[in-house]
Amino acid sequence: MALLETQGLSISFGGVHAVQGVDLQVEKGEIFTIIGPNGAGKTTFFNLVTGYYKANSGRVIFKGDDITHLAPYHRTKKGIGRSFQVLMLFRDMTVLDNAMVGLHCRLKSNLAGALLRTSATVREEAEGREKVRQLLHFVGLDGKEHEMAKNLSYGQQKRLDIARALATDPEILLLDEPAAGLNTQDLASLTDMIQRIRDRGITVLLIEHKMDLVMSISDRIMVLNFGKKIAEGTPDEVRQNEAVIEAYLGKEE
Amino acid sequence: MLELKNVHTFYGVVEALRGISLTVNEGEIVTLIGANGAGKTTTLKTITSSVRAASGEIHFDGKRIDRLPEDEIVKMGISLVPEGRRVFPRMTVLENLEMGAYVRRFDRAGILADLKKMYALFPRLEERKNQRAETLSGGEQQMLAIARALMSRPRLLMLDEPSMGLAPLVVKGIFDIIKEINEAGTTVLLVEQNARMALKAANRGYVIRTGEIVKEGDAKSLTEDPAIRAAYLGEKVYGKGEAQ
Amino acid sequence: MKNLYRKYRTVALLLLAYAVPVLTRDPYVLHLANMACIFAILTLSLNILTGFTGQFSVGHAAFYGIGAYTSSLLAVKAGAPVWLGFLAAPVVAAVFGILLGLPTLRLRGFYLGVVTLGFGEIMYQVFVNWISLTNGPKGLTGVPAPRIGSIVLDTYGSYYFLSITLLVLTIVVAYRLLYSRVGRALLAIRENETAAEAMGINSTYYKVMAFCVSAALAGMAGALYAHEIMFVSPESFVNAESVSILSMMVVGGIGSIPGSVVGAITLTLVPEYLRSFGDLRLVVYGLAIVLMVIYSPQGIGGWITRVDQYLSGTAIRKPVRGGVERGAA
Amino acid sequence: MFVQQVIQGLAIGSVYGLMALGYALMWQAWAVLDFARGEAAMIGAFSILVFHSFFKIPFVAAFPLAIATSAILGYVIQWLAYRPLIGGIPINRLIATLGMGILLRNLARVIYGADPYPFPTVFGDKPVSIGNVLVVPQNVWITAIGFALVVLLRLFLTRTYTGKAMRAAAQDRETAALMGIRVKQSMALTFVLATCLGAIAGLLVAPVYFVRADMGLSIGLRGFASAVLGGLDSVTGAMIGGLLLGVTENLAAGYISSGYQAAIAFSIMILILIFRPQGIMGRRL
Repeated sequence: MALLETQGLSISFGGVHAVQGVDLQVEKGEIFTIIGPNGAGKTTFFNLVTGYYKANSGRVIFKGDDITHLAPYHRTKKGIGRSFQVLMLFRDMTVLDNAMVGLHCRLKSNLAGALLRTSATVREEAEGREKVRQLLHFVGLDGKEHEMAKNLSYGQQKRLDIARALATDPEILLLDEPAAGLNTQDLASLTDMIQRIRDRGITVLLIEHKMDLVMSISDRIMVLNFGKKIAEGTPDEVRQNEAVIEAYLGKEE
Repeated sequence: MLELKNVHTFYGVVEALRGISLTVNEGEIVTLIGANGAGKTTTLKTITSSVRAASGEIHFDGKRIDRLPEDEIVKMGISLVPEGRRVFPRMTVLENLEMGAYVRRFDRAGILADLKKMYALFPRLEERKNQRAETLSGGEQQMLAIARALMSRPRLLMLDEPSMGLAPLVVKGIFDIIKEINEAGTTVLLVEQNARMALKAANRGYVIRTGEIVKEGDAKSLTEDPAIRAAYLGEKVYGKGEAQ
Repeated sequence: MKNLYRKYRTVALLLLAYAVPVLTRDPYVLHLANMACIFAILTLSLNILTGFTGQFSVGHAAFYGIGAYTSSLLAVKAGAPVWLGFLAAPVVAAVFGILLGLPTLRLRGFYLGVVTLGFGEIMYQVFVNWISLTNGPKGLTGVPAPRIGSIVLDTYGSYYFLSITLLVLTIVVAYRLLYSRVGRALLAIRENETAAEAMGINSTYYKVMAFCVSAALAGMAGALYAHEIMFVSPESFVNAESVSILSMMVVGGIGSIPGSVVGAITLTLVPEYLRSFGDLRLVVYGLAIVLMVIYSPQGIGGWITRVDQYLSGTAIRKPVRGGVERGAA
Repeated sequence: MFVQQVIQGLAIGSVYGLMALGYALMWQAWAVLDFARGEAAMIGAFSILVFHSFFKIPFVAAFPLAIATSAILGYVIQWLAYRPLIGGIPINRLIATLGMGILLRNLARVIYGADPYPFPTVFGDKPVSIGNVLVVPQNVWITAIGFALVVLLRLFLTRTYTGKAMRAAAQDRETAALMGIRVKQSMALTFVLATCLGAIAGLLVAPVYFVRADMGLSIGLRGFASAVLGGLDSVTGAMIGGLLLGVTENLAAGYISSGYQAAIAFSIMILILIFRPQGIMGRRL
């Protein structure tokens, strides 16, 4: 059984078919990448999987459960984590708190616990902070815990975005163009980080434009164009696919 | 005609441009290619003064323009077709075109003549001139955005990713129009992610990566450059960990 | 020195706050001190909703009024003990808070603001027109003073101890809320609701909760007010009063707890002492607000944070700052 | 009775509509909910009071003078308090408008005092019976002027380059600048226009109600409610929202209770918003 599956997923905006009948199966433990020209529907597809858009038709199945109609926060609880193409950090909160928010759905303390400062709450907070510190270390943000998110460099903000998503303890992590705007050095560490994330047992679903990155780390690739899947396969298969060359990679005449 | 000398631009803490220098000569089609987030759009925005350069100089027709307000730049004859088309959604096609001619709004006769020209170039726009722009298809919106930019009678037309989100056939149509416009005497600076299409249309090209120009040359030599073929044309066989 | 400051700043402030009735016996000043406490509670309650959670409320005086009327009516018409009123006021206000919070399911930003504005206006009209219950514009007289054992808190000085205690309680609630899982969720919603949802936060739930907590505190302030003045009338709960609370929050600093308190005290006291200037003082007041957002958008809270950082020689653990989500515009 | 209530409602409703137009313009161009909008009506009403009642200038001449005064004040206000906040976070703009409202209201109180001033009727307040319906001429005038202004505004926004540039700048500031439109100027002009509309609303109601320093509060609140009701992004919607609120208020006062007039109107508004969050003529976001 595939970890994440979509069946005939479709959505249109004002007559434009942004995503059209996309079938996808992501297996546990792989790095699966979606490529395609700008505007091909990749981010829209992500938003369908994470619940930000409601599909016109089709289903999203995660761990065998139909989650097509679940709210985004509910999907996160079930184990779908995501990063954003345009950074959506909590800019006026500290790095530590950004990551702590990621931990939200794995903690239990409620309003009463917070106001009364029960020992359970205090313990949970301490454990949570420890866990988050480890994650910040994992993405290489040690020593930045008390910085405001907005004061980080762009590359660091991107890493915090990933750390925050990891804090939700996902089984599958959706990364939307994590490499965009990164310099060479950050790019190298990102490539490494994605592989280390997979090594933690987390499945990775990636949208990316940087072809060298995509080709080097993906197990499988799906190519979208005009909201439709035009190809799927290993990097080598995709690279030689006529339709892909025509639509995306470009063809020599 | 247009010259950027060591231009640096910041977005907050991010240094988006790290010393860009490039030239566009009269009558050319020059393309600026690069990946997402490399600084292509910022370069254009810096030229139009939407974003101020932190340092460096920009000259147009020998005049320094990097301290001019945006409307002066348009009046000097530089026009930008923004990324994502950005037509005014709740204005009609005709009104969009009129906005393109805003800086010469008192030249009624000239505008009427230009409208005729645009309708000749893009017959679809005439059919839909009284429709709201948001009801147009993506390709039609791109045509409208180009026509709108031409309405200011620019001598330099800059286009930011005109192929974005459009079907290959439509893209081909757009590129044919760009060549046509160029042959009619307008200089073109074309920013593209679709490197192959762009290099095919252009005379010369620049490759931008993380805010720096990493390569320049005539279109043919760039097309044949193995590193570019690997990075932007997706041809080389990639080994693991070869990410640059 | 710095260690000394860090260790004793809270204690010193508390001592000073409780010493006010010892330092002065002027009933007018003590009445103002009570009012300052009441407005500080109101400002904090609004800050929890707007400053922490990013939800507009332009009708906060309605909760204040609901609290005041609940507790007064219980005492005057039902003859219930005063303390029951103090308990019922926040509960009733909280129920209205939840009701008003529910539209956040569908409404954002200013559209929500309109609903709160309309709510404020509706409640005012209810206070004015439900004469059989509220006595209408003439107001309810004879609201009794609370008593503790045999001590009746019927002087401004003795009542002040109740006011300051409830204010301290509110401050503790605000801090504990803020530095908790719940508080982080609220801040995350303010900063970016889309991203908050991606972190598994049920934003509707937390927004309604913020409305509930905020309304409850405002309701409590209402009860505190009613038993201090011993009289309630609709004029104390007009929309202009909501605007004053909003102004106190802004001058104090949106999202800042000490700022809320100082902002409320400042804007309660300063206009009083400028009474001789007549309406001109309110012109200055308006101008001050405009200048504040243009030149010092972080408000007094921003200054306090800086002074505190300087005195204690630390970076503040978690300055809470910023505004309502961008989408609100 | 019903027809009369409706006619009266249409008159006050078109005043609300004019206020609502101001809110809609400000919303579109400045992305702000302008709490000082009602003060434009106050400025208009006091201007006409000064020119007409104090300086004894005939109404026809005092009318344009009052509008010109309001326009100038509007420009100064936006330059002082609004323009510095264009790039900032929205709540700061909102607060600035709150502060400006307090400032203007109390400035008027300092200058004119808190007492209401009567204003002579200009359009005639003796009811004329048409068939079996009694019609007050000034209500007809107010409605007619309200409608005429909406038509004029629409023409301005759709037929002139300046108007179209204002719409373009409101829809997409960045791209408008690419067209060579001076966006800040265009925004200032929108502000002035909104202020003039508010001022006209104020001087239209001056003969009906008293002129007082805090008149902006209630008229502003209702104008705002109308704008939201109609949909903040539609000129026609704003007017329809105003008329709807005016008529509802009058019917509620006539048939249910005059005391709950506003409460009923606002309840309806809240209900409409909950079921149609984008307003009657508004578009889904």
